[in-house]
Amino acid sequence: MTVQSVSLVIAGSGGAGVVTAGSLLLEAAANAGWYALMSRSSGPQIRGGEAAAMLRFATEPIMSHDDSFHLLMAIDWENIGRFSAEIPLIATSLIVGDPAHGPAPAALLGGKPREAALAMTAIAEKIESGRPNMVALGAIAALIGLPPEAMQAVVEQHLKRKGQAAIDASMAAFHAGVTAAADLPATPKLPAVAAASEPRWSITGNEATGLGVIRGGVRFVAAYPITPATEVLEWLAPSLAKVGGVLVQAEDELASINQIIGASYGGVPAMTATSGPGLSLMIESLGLAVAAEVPLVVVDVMRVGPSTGIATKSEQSDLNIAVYGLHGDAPHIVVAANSVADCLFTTQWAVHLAEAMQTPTLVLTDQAMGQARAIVPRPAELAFIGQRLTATAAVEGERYKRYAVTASGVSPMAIPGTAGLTHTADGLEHNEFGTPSSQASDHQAQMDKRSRKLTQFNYGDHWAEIIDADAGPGDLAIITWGSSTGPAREALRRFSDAGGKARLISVRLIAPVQPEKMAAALAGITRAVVVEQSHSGQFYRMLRAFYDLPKDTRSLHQAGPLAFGPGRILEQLNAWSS
Amino acid sequence: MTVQSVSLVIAGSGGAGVVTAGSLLLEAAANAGWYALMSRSSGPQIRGGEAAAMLRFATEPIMSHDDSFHLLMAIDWENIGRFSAEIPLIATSLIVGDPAHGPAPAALLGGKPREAALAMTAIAEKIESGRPNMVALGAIAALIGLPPEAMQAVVEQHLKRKGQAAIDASMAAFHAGVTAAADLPATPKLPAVAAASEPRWSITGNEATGLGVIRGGVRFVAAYPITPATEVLEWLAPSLAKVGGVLVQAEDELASINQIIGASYGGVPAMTATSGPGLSLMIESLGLAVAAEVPLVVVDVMRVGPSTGIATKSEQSDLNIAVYGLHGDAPHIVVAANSVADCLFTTQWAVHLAEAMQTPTLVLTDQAMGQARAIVPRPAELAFIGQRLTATAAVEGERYKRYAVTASGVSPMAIPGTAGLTHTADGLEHNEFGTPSSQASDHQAQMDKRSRKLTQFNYGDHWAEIIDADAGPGDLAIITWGSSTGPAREALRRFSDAGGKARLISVRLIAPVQPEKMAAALAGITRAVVVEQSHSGQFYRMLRAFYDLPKDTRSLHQAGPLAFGPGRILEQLNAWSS
Amino acid sequence: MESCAQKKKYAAKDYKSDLKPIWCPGCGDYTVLNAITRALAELALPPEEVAVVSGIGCSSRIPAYTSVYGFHGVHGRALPVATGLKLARPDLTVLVTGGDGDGFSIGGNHFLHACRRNVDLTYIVMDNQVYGMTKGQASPTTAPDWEGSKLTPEGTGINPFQPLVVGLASGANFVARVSSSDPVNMAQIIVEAIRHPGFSLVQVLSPCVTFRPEQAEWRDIVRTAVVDVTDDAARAARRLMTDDGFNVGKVLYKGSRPPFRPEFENTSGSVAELEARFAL
Amino acid sequence: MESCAQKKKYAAKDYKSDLKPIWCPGCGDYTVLNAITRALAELALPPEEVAVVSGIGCSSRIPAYTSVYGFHGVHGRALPVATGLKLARPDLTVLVTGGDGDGFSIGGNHFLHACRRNVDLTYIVMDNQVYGMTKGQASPTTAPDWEGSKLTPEGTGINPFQPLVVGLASGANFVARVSSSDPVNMAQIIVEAIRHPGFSLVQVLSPCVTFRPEQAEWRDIVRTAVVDVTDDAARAARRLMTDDGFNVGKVLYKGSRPPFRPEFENTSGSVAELEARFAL
Ligand SMILES: Cc1ncc(C[n+]2csc(CCOP(=O)(O)OP(=O)(O)O)c2C)c(N)n1
Ligand SMILES: Cc1ncc(C[n+]2csc(CCOP(=O)(O)OP(=O)(O)O)c2C)c(N)n1
Ligand code: SF4
Ligand code: SF4
Ligand SMILES: [Mg+2]
Ligand SMILES: [Mg+2]
Repeated sequence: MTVQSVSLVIAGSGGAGVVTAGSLLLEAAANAGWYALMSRSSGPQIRGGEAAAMLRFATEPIMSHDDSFHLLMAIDWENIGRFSAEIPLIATSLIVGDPAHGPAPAALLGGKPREAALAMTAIAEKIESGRPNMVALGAIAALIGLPPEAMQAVVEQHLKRKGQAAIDASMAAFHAGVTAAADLPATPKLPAVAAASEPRWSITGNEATGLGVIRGGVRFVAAYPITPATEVLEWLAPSLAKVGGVLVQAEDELASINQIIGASYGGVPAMTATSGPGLSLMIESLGLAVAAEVPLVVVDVMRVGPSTGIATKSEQSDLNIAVYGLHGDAPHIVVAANSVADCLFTTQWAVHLAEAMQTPTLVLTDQAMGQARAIVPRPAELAFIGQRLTATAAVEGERYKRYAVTASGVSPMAIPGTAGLTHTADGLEHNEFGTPSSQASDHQAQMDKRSRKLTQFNYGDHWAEIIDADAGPGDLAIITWGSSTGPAREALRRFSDAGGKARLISVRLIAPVQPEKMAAALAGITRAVVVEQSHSGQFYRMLRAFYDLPKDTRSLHQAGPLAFGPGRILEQLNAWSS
Repeated sequence: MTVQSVSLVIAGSGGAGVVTAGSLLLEAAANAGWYALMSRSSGPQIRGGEAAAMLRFATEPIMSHDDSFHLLMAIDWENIGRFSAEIPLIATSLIVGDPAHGPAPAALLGGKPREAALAMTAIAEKIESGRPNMVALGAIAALIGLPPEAMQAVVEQHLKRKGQAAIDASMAAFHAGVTAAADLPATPKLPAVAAASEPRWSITGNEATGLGVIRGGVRFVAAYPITPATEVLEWLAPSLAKVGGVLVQAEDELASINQIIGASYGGVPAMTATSGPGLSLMIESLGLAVAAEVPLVVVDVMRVGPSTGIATKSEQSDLNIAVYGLHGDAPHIVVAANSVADCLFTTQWAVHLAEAMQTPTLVLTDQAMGQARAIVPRPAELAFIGQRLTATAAVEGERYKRYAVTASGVSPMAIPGTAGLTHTADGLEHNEFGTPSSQASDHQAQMDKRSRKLTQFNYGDHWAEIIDADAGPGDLAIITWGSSTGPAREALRRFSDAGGKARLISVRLIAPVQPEKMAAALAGITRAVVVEQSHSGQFYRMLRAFYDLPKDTRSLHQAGPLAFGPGRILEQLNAWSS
Repeated sequence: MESCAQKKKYAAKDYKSDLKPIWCPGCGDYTVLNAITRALAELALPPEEVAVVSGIGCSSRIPAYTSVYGFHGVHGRALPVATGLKLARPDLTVLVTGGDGDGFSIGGNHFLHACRRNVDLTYIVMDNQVYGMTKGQASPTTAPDWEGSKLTPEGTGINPFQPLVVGLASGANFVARVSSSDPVNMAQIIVEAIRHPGFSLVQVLSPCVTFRPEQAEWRDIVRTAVVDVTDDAARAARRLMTDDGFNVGKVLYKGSRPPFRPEFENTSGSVAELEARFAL
Repeated sequence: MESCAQKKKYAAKDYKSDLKPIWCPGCGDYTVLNAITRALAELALPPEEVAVVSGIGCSSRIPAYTSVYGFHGVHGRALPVATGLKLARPDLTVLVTGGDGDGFSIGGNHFLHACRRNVDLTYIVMDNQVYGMTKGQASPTTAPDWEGSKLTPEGTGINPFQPLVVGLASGANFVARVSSSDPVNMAQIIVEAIRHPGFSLVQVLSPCVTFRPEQAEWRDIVRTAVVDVTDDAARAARRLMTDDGFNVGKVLYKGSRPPFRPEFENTSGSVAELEARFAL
């Protein structure tokens, strides 16, 4: 059944407490038993300035925003017009502003939304210590059907330390908003859910990423701050300390990647997180990790490129550098998370893959999922714990071969401290012992081995998420990856609800490619649309390079920062089936 | 007609003067009116150690080595076995050693070459100041038909400063070698050419690269030394000084790429040269040049990767990083030289393209062509001089738009010093003025503009070199690039001589892709073989991604450092036509 | 005199663009922008003959707020961009602006080599002992016990970087420290720095009111340095190694090494002559 | 005593691998290899508990010539690799070896920050004032008037980098200069450097006989430094700033800053506790 959901935005300028209001609403929604997704957007100012919290609530898990918003609640209008492209409003949308701040900016009215007024400032002024944002929350709660008790609990929790008076003032403003909402036009309501049907978490993609690597066994992290990856690190620093690990802030990304190479060579699973500009600086040393066969995980929380681009906004355009960016032939692993919750699965899996294959593994997430907070079903326990094939004792009369040519391509690795197995790991081409060699035969043998270990590994079913419409796959497919999976899922769901047949293939294992598995997934498919958020259609090109695609394959790509709404994808499916 | 040529190797350990001997032979061959190609190989020692000079002579221009060598003249045998893979010897080959140094190492005898002895040391000892390498040269000259006068002139030139006695001693040893050769089995001879039919040059690929950028207008170079690109810089430093330019040795590659960005922003056409590891370090700042629209040229003299790899050997495996290596969608230009002489054409063209489109242009050459010396027809004068579209005066009442959205995608660029047009160039996404912007519409407009300027440019016929067999293209094609073009040309020639029909397409403009031109070039072609020197078939994958290839397209790829012989390619053509 | 007649008078505002800074209200960088524009006015340099180059950070936003030529590059690489620009265009006055993170963390190597190379640049570092732009992490100049960042919740535990000492040790030709609370003095020192040939380093104590609110106190802590300028780098370095970092307002060192300036000689040489060497 | 009984005696050769160095005959690096292995023998460290990390260059080839654990990384990044290794594995003795180009040109930023961070590493730099491996270009320590490289045919014209002064200015905890012509003294100093906690910097004058043949004279020019070791970094720096570079054979500075060593506390915390914070 098509997701029943409510989408709304709270916006206002710096001091207006927009982000706090959004967070309170999210928590209250969680209390009400709903699922939720919250993203934020803000202006260029370092602090203050305009901000918007985009929220979507539903009675079942959701992974994407909708095509438009039901409600925009603007605490004031200052520069909010700048968000117009990010906040699609249509004729059925409702835009509510405070008459004290004048009329809504024209930029927001393009879709001819219904307009209404709520005197938030005036109402708040009548309550001692009352604040307009609590009035707004009250009105929103009433409009969308959020029970006041759900908010009560949240406010009590948040203002505990400020005392009962503060709590009362807040709730008074809230209730005034509830009351005032009676005069507002209606918006869709969500049913309250008595008790949540399953345990749920509130987590951001960046937190899930941090948790995933810790679960996978990472205990050493070196990093250099960069938006939007910093929160991964900020979560990891204190969390690692709690489980016997360490985070070191390095002088730059060249240092952070090389520090984790050193730590991993020393036997401690290691990772770093960065974004495009930082990944660019790590390229040379990623090649070193490939050649010297040092396992490690690098998370790239993608932002809009090229160059410094737009640091605070999302795009899926680092696929190329992640897959092809290294000089020489440098086989490595690239995986991509497809939702906030999947950041956990994918990074934990990444540690497992890196350690098992002694190779650098890149994880692609992005600003949209990294900085979004979601209420999600409690993630499953996973069996992926980084496990390295080690050499632990010398074999009498045999010199240890660090880079032994094996059938699997994986060579048992001696960890420093192990007697009798000393050797030098090397980024120069080498023979099996690790001794530098310029012989074509050694190069060929090591190249074969390094690529074989990746192609022969058993990735199970995790290479992709494959979802069929209720009526089956039919002959249509959506092929996508990463953040575009959320809207693609929802497009499929709507298509399915309308009786359509189609299959969604969201690729998690970007490299090495899995031609056989993809061929199986594409069996019977004659038309496919490749969905991604990049200007040049990087994913489509990559698929063409390595897979046999259906003859009628279309590329649906757009540059960031605007995400696909499910509707754009649905359109293509409908066009085909009509 | 199939090239008539002689291929030989002079090898020996450090002190044996192998490289000098090779150079003398090359010059003498030039004097004899021949064309030639000389490559070198040496052991891992920094100085001294084993060395080999591989030479091929012909009466017409050649761009590749042959499948095997007619002659190996070994001054001694020490470690020469290490070169066995690089010196294919077959049953008709002749291997000549000095009995004073014992028998030839088994590694060289796999192809069962004919063996013969020449007592170079003993003969040389009989001549005052006589040296074995001159005896070897005499024998070689006699075997291959090089007139002694050609060598006389070279020796006179080289030993001028050492006086007549030294010249006489050398020539005496040489003539002793000529005499001794009478007892050696015959090898193919080349006819002497009375007078050269056209003006010729003796030049290495790295020198040609340097000359190309100077011709194109580059006057600022910043660089960090790296094998095998250093000679480009070593040639450029004094040469630039002669034409009013400057070379600065930077502290690292991050500095060198940013220095040239600064110089080019200042209006002076600028370049750097590096190899894979250095290119990796430049990735982030190449993205800056894309976003800020700063023209510059980066030459990557490719070596064996990944990581430090094999610094002194060749591979075509930096295609991926060059094309796809930047984070975000970062359209830029990638061109590749296809021979020693073409380094000149391609780099000069690269400067032209970079300046015309205000974008970084990568030039791919490689160790094989960079460090090879060739006797080539004098290169043509070219009209490509870097010419930037500049804004030179303020328009009354209009604020200057550095990143104006134009039909061509190129925006007139104001050079610092121009009054009224001050602006800030920026790597952040920006609007037309250059002001940072996080609006999706500005991002889209600038992305469109930056890609449009590359796709709409008129590249003329230079995007590829297309050669048909005498009898026409038929339905077969070889598609290749860079250093693999030499052997591919020769394979086509042999195929053509045997009456075969085929077409060779050697792509010089790697990016942006030229689908229409390729489609035209592939009209009527039903089978194609893609030839390249990479382990993973990077070029083949890239072609698949962007071009519609004939259904029966095969990938013929091998890792470096061994080059393709023409025979391997011919085999594929023959297999198809038989 | 012709040159005098030509010398147009400029006001500080002539060097400012219309762009509103993204900085937080109260950020120290506002006065640095003022001081720079004031200094340019004092020097009466035509805006088009000046370029300001920067990397990434709050402080690195300065170029776009000026009306001279600007280049806003990537994080940590302002100095090499400026080096290339100045070497290619010796006629321009080139300033470099940035932060302690941009200059001394990711950009540390270029800092060392810019000091050594001694190109005629003026490098103005807004030192707030924090990464402002990325919301408050420790920088190289942060005290080891600052616990304000989630990345180093127990402090960095490492030695703060001493920019002026390292600058002197590597060969900077002019060294000064100023406070953003005294823009008039700062402007004067920047004038001197620009006038002095070679690489001039000006450290500005420029508070980050958002992530280091305690730095608001700096305005009261700073004092005018009592020492006089010296031309003895070893002496200046020794003084600074034992200094608490709050002696400001003075030029501390002026050296006399000639700037690095390879000549673009317009020699008689032609490309044809270069080519002739290849001809057989 | 048990620990004494366990202490196996090692000879220098026990720390050497069978690999024949690619170095030129007469290269100074041979004696550095000897001194390192001698020092390890003197310290009687089991080979498997020692790691030698390097970047790229002739001098950076040392790891493979030893029989301890080795890591031969990319150019300029030896120090961060060693930092990560030592922080993750505090039980290992970690040495870093390399050249003046690797350490002070491309690796300069890591050098600065390794000195600041003061991890317990011993950094042995074979300074030959040239890039040997790439066949003879000027390095940061090259004199400005050296005309031996085609890249800088008229000399670099820039200030040579003073590794020990910059090391002191940035916080190195132990500083010494030795000559490759006296391997016995060098071994002794390396022993002291390894024993000293924190970041120890040992500059070795190690001639490149191939590209700087004139350095053969160094063996006659060097003299034993007359000053004694100090714990005053400012004093040591001042001495070195006015020194000609040929005073060798002594430890010049020993500091007492505690090494940076974040704890891998095996606290009671479990992953489940971390997860609990997300649960609703
Ligand atoms: C390669 C790269 N790494 C990291 C970043 C993220 N980043 C942007 S500014 C900055 C630090 C800025 O600190 P500072 O130079 O002191 O400037 P401030 O904001 O304090 O003025 C960082 C880490 C980046 N833009 N690029
Ligand atoms: C990124 C990168 N840039 C350049 C090089 C080329 N390179 C190898 S070693 C070296 C310099 C070595 O000099 P030094 O560290 O002084 O060592 P030495 O050979 O003198 O002992 C250079 C520039 C490289 N390997 N990688
Ligand atoms: S964050 Fe700090 S440095 Fe950045 S603008 Fe605000 S006050 Fe200034
Ligand atoms: S080139 Fe110089 S540094 Fe390198 S091995 Fe030879 S002598 Fe030693
Ligand atoms: Mg700062
Ligand atoms: Mg050196």
